[in-house]
Amino acid sequence: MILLEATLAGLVLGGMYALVALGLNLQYGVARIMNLAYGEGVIVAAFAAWWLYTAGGINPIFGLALILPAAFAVNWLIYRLALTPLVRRAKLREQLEVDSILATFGLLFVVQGLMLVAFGGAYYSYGFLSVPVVIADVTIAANRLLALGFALVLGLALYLALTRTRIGTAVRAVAVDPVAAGLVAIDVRQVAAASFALGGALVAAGGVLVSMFLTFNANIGVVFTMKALIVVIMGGVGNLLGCLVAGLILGLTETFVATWVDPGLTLAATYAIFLAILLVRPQGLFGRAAR
Amino acid sequence: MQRMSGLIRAASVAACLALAAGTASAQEPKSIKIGYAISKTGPNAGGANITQIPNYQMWVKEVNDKGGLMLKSIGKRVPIEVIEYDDRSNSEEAVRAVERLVTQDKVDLLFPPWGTGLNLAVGPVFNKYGYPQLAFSAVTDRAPELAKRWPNSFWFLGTSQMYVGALADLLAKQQKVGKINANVAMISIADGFGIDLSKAAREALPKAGMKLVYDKSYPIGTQDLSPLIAEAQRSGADTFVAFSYPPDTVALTDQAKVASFSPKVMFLGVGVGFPLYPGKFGANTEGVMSLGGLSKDNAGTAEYRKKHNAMHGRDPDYWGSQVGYASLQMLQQAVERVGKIDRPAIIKELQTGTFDTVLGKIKLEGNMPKDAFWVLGQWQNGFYTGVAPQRPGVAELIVPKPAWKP
Amino acid sequence: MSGAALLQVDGLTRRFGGLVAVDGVSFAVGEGEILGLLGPNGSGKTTVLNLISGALRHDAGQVALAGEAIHGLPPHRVARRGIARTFQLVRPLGSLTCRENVAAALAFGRRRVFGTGAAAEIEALLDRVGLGGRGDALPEALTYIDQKRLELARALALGPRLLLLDEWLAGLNPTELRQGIELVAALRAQGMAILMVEHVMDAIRSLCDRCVVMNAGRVIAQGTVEAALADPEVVRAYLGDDDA
Amino acid sequence: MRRGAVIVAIAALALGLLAFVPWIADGYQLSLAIGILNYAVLATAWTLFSGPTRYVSLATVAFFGIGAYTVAVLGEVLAWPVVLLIALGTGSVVALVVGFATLRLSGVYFVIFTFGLAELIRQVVTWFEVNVTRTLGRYVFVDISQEQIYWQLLGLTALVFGAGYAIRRSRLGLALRVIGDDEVVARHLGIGTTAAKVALFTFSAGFMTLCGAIMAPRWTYIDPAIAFNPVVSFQVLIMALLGGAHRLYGPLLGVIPLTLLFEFLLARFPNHFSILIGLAFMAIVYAIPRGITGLVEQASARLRRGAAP
Repeated sequence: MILLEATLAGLVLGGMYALVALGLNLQYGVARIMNLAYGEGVIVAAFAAWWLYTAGGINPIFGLALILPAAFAVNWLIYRLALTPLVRRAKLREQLEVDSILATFGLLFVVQGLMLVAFGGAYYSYGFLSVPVVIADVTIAANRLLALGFALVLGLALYLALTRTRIGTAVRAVAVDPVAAGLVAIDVRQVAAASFALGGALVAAGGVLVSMFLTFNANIGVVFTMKALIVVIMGGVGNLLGCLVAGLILGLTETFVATWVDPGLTLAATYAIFLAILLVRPQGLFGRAAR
Repeated sequence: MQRMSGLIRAASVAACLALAAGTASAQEPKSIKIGYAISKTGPNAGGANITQIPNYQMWVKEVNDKGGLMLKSIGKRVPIEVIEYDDRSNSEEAVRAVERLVTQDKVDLLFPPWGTGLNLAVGPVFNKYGYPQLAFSAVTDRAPELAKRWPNSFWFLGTSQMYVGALADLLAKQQKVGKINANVAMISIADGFGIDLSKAAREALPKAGMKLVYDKSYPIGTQDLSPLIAEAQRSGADTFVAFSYPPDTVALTDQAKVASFSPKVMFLGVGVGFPLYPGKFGANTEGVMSLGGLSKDNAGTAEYRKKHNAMHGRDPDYWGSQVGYASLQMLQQAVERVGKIDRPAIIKELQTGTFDTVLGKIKLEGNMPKDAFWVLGQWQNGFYTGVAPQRPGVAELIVPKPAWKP
Repeated sequence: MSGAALLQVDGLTRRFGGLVAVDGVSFAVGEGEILGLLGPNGSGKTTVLNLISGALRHDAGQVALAGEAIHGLPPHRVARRGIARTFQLVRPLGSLTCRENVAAALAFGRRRVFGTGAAAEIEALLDRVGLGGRGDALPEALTYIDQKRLELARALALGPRLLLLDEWLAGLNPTELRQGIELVAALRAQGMAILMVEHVMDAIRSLCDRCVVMNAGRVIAQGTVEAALADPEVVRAYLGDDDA
Repeated sequence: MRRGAVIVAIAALALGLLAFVPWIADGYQLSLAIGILNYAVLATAWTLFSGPTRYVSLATVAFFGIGAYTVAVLGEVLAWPVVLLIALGTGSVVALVVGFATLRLSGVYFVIFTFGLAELIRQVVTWFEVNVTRTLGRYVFVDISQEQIYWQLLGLTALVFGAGYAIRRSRLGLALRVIGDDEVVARHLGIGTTAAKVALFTFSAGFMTLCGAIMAPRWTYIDPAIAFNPVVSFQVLIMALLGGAHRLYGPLLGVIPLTLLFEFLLARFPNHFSILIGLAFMAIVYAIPRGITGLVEQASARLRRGAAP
């Protein structure tokens, strides 16, 4: 019973981690942008959902329908306006990595600053779907379960889209080798921009879902950035399945340690697992061997 | 050297230009400069934005609306000019910003930063330059010792023993009359605040005849507290105590509700007194206990809340805010009694005088207020009422906490 | 071949997953000898070089340099024992000048010469491969053959007892090829032992004392160049055989 | 050789003059100078390792924090030099272990690993303090003045530059440049890449640890969130990269202007600091692609061309 309870709680938590990391996987794995402003995307979406819900009475699930396209558009613009010059300029992949770290670090501050001006530094929270759902005698909050569901659906849908469709194949080609992809008549820049924007839309989905149960303020974006980075790296860059698995592993680790060892060690344990996995598999769980 | 001092000069020139520093004529000050460095960004910003910054703004506006602080020495009111910096929730930045306020901006008075860590970080600077430090967002067990080490420092929120002692007394009373069993499940955030309080509780609760059956800490940034709630639920304790921070406080309430865990006594940490809490949980706040509290039917408190609402569009928090506002009122009265910006005299006045504040009359003992404000409170009928210490207007504790409503 | 061999390879084996890339390969290189390592693409020649130089771990077998076992050693230890190599695709150190490229090898190889004492030697090495006066140039400013020369100078700076050349003569035009062959011949004249993987037949015939022919990870023939190339199995390996 | 002597002489002179700053600076200026030196040491130490090897490390604050924490634990008990030595020892041992463990990682995997490492250390220290010593947040009342902190940092700055200068000219320095270019080639040139990287990582970490130890008495109160604040790692990284990590003096060119820019914006626009600093970062990335060092090199190349047409 306790085992089942901890497992379900872990899956739900892990689903949230995976959900939040999916977008980064596209942004970094395909578009090669190491986006340090990633977590701010989560928070912006959370604020948007909060605002729609409290001011307009719009249920966050419907809110998604407004927020996702908006996020896609905004991220597409960010890529075209702010990042394309860097991509064009970078001769080496390492150069782009350094440049994108610096530029998105700046972006992080800008977005955070705008949110501070708009919402101040105070905490925000609203309640939506905070009702118990009983699965095999275990009680779980419906909103958290919903996040897990979205993570699984989005993760698998994307996975299928990438492996089974023409466009997906193009995206994977760009992820593996942008130069070669260009040679076989794939418009690398369009694919990268679209991947970045789609990644941004996924982040927003994560933000909206997470806002239903987490208390947030303008300053906590970086928490999500780091969590997402760890999930992506642990699962293997560019691998959506790895992303899901890594997220779930982290979630399960956290609840198991909290239940049987010591809640004080949950984060230590997740970092330890992450480090251990990297030591055994330097390219992440499902990563390809280097270059 | 050349390069370095040049740079520093450049920086100071920039700073001067930037700040448009008021001309400092020795005889007739055009303004009284008050400076503060506070966390506008970073992890501390959430707390600073609720408890501290609104009170600074409110107090300054009120004083200036009246024409400023009355300085007897020159026989007129002098308006306040504010210089504010962002310390980015960083000790090093806070130290430097306060140094800057003192030595570059030559401020007349300083307001404290937010939180225990930063107040301690800037303590030596306040002390070195002899500025009164009225810390009202720091709970530290070393408060009495600090007040001795830095006589210019005042620790309004007191020590953790103060809070936990009051809680232990309340619980013991309920247990004696058979309303709750002796078991307590306690969780605490692994940060100075949670650890100090839980450490004090580990001593005080058994002394009061209570038994800790579950006692764990959890790290900052934990995003799922449901395992802790489940363990507390299984522990068979009638009392659940969490020394938590705002996001966790909200999450704990949410999780407890989802898990139908409705302990007879539910005590949560920072955040229960934040406006967002009743906003989110409505009637379900009934019976939840925490730190701080308000006096019911108190004109001063009611007026303070009204003013706060009018200016900021939301309620103040119910613990530090009033205390902070009271400390500012004390500072104001001390300055006006001294009649000029004579910091040693102002400090002396703060140490020995009696002041009229939103909390009532306050006289400090050992640079700390005694029984001047509500240490513990409980949501009762949509009002966060003070339940300890025993002072006029104290409300009877509601036990058991009513079950969660869907 | 008389006396103890300089390099002795015995039953060297390496698998990649299910594929046996090098399968029980044995041969020897004598002092002052040039041994050619031949075979069609994918026959495992470069893998053999990687195994000898320590870039890859072997699964079975032994490698000995002057009687001392060197298999299982990491590449830098193999290099310090006296085995230098070039790469199939040139790998100059792009942010270092030619002089620094050579200096690095001189500092960490068998010789361990560093600082002011190394200057004359570096110039001598650059001269020896025909890069005299180009010491300050960055590799990107060099022609392809010159980059190959630089790599050779770098290898020589290690003070090797055995040189592993991986298709060092590939991709050169006829003039360059002639210069290259002369350079290698000059090395042999100075007593350097060389194991070279090569496809250029002119070079093999004019340089190699003996050769080893590999196919599908195995040695299928060895001996003098003429004899080995005439071996029916070698012919079949190169020309293909429907019966095989 | 002669050029080297000139550089050393200029550096020594600058150092000698800088030692007088505490006598002429007021409290804030001294504070600012301390801030600059603090980041100068960290960013230069970071560059010692990350510059030549191109391993981007986010573990800076792990070592900085270890130094600070050593002072928090032992500062009131032992003599100051002993405390510094213990800090240095602890930091170096951790760096050695970490160095050997992380060698298989490359690129972004290393970046995030080092970040995770710093967070892990912070979590473990927190847990230990909470469950074993039952306190979180230590009070550092050590009798060390701001002037002394400044001088110690200045000394450390001199050391880190001296060490950097010496390493660049040493076999180790050459080895690292080779590794940074092509690790495979490096191995085949007889370079023990593991040993070289670990040695340098440890060396660089040693400076970061000492820096943390020296800074700790400034804050009176230290808890894991303060000592292991990840912002420090990021700020060091940004400053070093903007300055230019391929030169020893590069980080300094990032640290000084950025610290001053931070100061200016924080004071002038306390409510819009984030937006402006963010825009500034982005502008710098677009306008100065090769870091400030790149600008300096360009300018000096133009000068040289101009001088000898």
